[in-house]
Amino acid sequence: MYSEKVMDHFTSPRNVGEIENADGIGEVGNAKCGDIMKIYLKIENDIIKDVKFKTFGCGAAVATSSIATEMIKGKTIEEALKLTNKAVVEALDGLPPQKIHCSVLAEEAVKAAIEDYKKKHNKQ
Amino acid sequence: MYSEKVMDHFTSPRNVGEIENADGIGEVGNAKCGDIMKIYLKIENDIIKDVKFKTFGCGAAVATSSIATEMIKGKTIEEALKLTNKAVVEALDGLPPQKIHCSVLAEEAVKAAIEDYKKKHNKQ
Amino acid sequence: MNKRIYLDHSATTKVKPEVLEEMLPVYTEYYGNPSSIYSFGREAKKLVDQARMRVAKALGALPEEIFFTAGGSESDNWVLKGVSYANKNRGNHIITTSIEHHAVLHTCEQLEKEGFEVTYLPVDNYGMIRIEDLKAAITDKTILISIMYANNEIGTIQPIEEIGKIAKERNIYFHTDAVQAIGNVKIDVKAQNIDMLSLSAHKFYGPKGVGALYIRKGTKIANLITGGGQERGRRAGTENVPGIVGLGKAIELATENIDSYNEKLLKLRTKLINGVMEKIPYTRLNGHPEKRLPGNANFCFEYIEGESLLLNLDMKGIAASSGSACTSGSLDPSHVLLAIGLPHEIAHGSLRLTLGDENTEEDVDYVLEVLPEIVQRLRDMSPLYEKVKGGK
Amino acid sequence: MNKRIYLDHSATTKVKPEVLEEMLPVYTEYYGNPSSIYSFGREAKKLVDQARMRVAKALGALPEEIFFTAGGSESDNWVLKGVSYANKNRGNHIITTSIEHHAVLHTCEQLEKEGFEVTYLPVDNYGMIRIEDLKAAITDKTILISIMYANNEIGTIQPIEEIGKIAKERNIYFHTDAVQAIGNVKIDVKAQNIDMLSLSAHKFYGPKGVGALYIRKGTKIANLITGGGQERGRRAGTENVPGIVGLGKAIELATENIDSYNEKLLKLRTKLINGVMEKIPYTRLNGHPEKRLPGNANFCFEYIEGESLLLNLDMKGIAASSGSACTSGSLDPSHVLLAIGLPHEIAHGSLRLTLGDENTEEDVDYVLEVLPEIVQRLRDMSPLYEKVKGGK
Ligand SMILES: Cc1ncc(COP(=O)(O)O)c(C=O)c1O
Ligand SMILES: Cc1ncc(COP(=O)(O)O)c(C=O)c1O
Repeated sequence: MYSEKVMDHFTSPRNVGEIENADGIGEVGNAKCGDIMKIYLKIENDIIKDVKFKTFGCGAAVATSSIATEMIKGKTIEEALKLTNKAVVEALDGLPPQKIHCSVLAEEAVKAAIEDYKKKHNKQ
Repeated sequence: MYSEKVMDHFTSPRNVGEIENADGIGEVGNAKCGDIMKIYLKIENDIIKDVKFKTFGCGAAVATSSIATEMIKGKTIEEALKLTNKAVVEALDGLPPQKIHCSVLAEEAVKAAIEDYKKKHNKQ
Repeated sequence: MNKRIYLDHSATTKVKPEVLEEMLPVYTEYYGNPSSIYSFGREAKKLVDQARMRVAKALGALPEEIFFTAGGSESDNWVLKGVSYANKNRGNHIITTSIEHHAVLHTCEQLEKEGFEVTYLPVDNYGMIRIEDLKAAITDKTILISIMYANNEIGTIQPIEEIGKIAKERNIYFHTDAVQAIGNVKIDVKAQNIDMLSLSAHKFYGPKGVGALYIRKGTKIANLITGGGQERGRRAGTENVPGIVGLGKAIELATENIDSYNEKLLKLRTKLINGVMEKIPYTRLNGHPEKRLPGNANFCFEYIEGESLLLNLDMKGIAASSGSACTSGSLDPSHVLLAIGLPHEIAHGSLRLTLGDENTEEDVDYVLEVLPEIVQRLRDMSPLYEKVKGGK
Repeated sequence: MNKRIYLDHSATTKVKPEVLEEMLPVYTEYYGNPSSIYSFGREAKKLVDQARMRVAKALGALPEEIFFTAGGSESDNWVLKGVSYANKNRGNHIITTSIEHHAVLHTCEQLEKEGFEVTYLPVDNYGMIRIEDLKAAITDKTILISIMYANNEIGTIQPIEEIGKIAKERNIYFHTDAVQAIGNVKIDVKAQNIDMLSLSAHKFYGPKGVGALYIRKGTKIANLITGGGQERGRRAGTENVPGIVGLGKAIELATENIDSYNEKLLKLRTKLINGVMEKIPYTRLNGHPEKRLPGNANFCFEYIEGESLLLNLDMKGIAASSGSACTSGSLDPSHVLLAIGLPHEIAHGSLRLTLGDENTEEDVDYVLEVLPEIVQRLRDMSPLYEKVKGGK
């Protein structure tokens, strides 16, 4: 069902956890639908210095969160905003059709966290 | 499907053949329906001295003809007229439901042959 | 993977060696078509008839009331469509429950599109229908009551005998989907006034792809699959002789051993449920505390999602199932869990463990060792759990 | 009984050892439910997908166009009802032939009762439809043409490619019941413009109780069995995994070996037909002289009845079949023999011998030794034969 890459990120998710006093936090999805992703960012000079996530959801939800955090870590927020769900799916060597929405959530969670950062720091 | 008794009468039918100058001949059924029975009687003093049959039909048709000839041989025509299809079925240890009509044919063939005898000999 | 602990017996079971043993010569020797009149066609027919007798005996039915099908889904489809179409002139109303298997529910929805009316009885928090609800739902137009014997997810067993009595009094056909019940509860279709009953061999250590429908003599029901004259003109298609033979043997074993099987499973399940409830906080047991299938344990672990749980268990060699939306491929979690009143977010975190023949105490010990860790790990990763930890 | 010569391969076949070999581990090891997400559920799913690929390859179809069923009858029922119900708005007319299998014919009769109109194309003395008849039968309301690939009694093979072309031109769905054709003729559903095709594993050395339906992508067809989401939501019911695996292996073998199989059967059949026609007077060969299934020989022996013949052959160890009324349990002989213009009394005396994998030249020699005696013996007992002997 899942690619090896997905299973790898599911079984050993990178960057799990919270960041205290995070510069930006994004939470998307809802419990009713069975998926919530929450992303914490530590940002210095518009560069993502650290990122953590917490996810309630299926294997794909965990894996997409995990790889998304890897993909934006060390990037500028400009670059991170360019992350697409397609890129996430590709980085995981594909997802089953009914799980594509998880990659969309991951993209949205990153964007929401950056949005939050911008708002808090009057960058908009 | 068939009882041993039926198979015995089918594989070694008794009294197969014709009687030349028979005193009575009965033929019932029709080729269209797949069953024809023809019974030949030799009668002396109203006693059935000899009987033969020819049958076109299924296993049950052959077996019922065979046993019916056995059951009437040596009997008076009075007695032979009392032969019922039920008695034929019982003598064969039963028949499958869709084959009961063969026993009816056997009864009818016997009656037709005796009828023919009576008509020819002005016994009616 | 070294360990492999199968805890999904409600999904399907492994064919018992005794069952396979009876099936094998059918493939290699008695391969004749049962409709043929030559000797080994008749042999095949004899085997089918023997299986029919075994099924009849297991249910308290007559052999001529048993019809073989391709499984539980076909049997359910046959009943619902067959009774509806054949009894249109008497009425167009069907009563069923909101927790039936999809083979019943989706077929009812189909019938609704065709102009039939269906009442889906609600259930209480344990998954039980209320007899008053049933009585109140019956109208002059009711032609069929279809209520499952035991639920496949939460294991709740319905008051079948009471339902049968009501159906009989009101002169309405009563069908029960007993796919999960065979081998677990004692069934007597006459004493319980059951008019039709569906079963599926692979749920009781028989082969997949074969089932049966009991139809009480005199019941008006149209055919679902038309064609050749097999099954006394009621279900066309060359008989699945090896499958039917396997079904016959499996149901014989299942009903013969029902008491010892129940005892064994109950013991294991008590240990499992007590262990889980003790070791894992924020956990609920779904289904009825007593009136449930002996091998069924169904939990909800709050703050986590079922598929993640299953994948983690699988990595530890444990095969289980969940009513989470993710496993079914739909957006909503199990209709059964919602029907017993669970909120969506809780229903997503369900786990069904169904015990069976080959399970041991060690298996349960292993689950009790592994499961709490997994749940904790997933909770630690869950944004919903933060608030709990934080004392909110 | 010492000798056993099986000459009824059109009724059913023995499962090949290679097929059974692939099925067995499915019973004992890969017994998971293909819908389950744990490892051995996924293994089972992989096996089902592999079988699907094999079927697709054998037919020139895509894997996603193959749907597993419980056999040829279910496949036929599915097509006729599914296409009719889903395309009601386009029309209510179906074209089929008078020599279809009952799974098609009886289902058509059912549909007629529901308001559909069915044209049953006549056939010529060889059992061939006439293309002009087909063309003339098509109306604006025609939604489906269902014409069997090869007939199960007389073996006649229809001009499928021509029919496909016409159906395509007129934008009408074309279904063919290929239950008898698989492994005997080369099929390419795309080249032949076939939109739907039924098959049944036990007719080509696979297991009983499993079949498939090919449905061209984009075809509008309603479900026959509703419920769980198996077969991509098109056919509910836990997959008969061992059966499906067996079907997959069997169709692979059947299509790989088609040329050598044909050659072998043709040689034996030529000998059989020539021998019978030479040795037994008042005999007719039914079906087309060339355009027929390679293993099929169908005779009428005048003045005798088929069941008696079968019983006698059975006692000599030969398994055969007949279109006589007696074997079918009905009053009329085979509708196929009547459709090719045989009078009732001749049709009653039919014998079908269908050759297969394990038959040898010796088998044919034995039949040619035994059959003439049996026919003579029955004729001697027949009141119809008297007249012939007497020169009338
Ligand atoms: C031409 C044809 N169609 C359909 C069927 C039905 O197949 P099954 O008996 O496997 O359902 C058969 C064989 O019985 C057949 O010969
Ligand atoms: C209660 C119930 N009914 C019907 C079915 C359908 O049975 P099958 O999948 O064998 O067709 C199942 C199992 O899947 C079930 O649990």
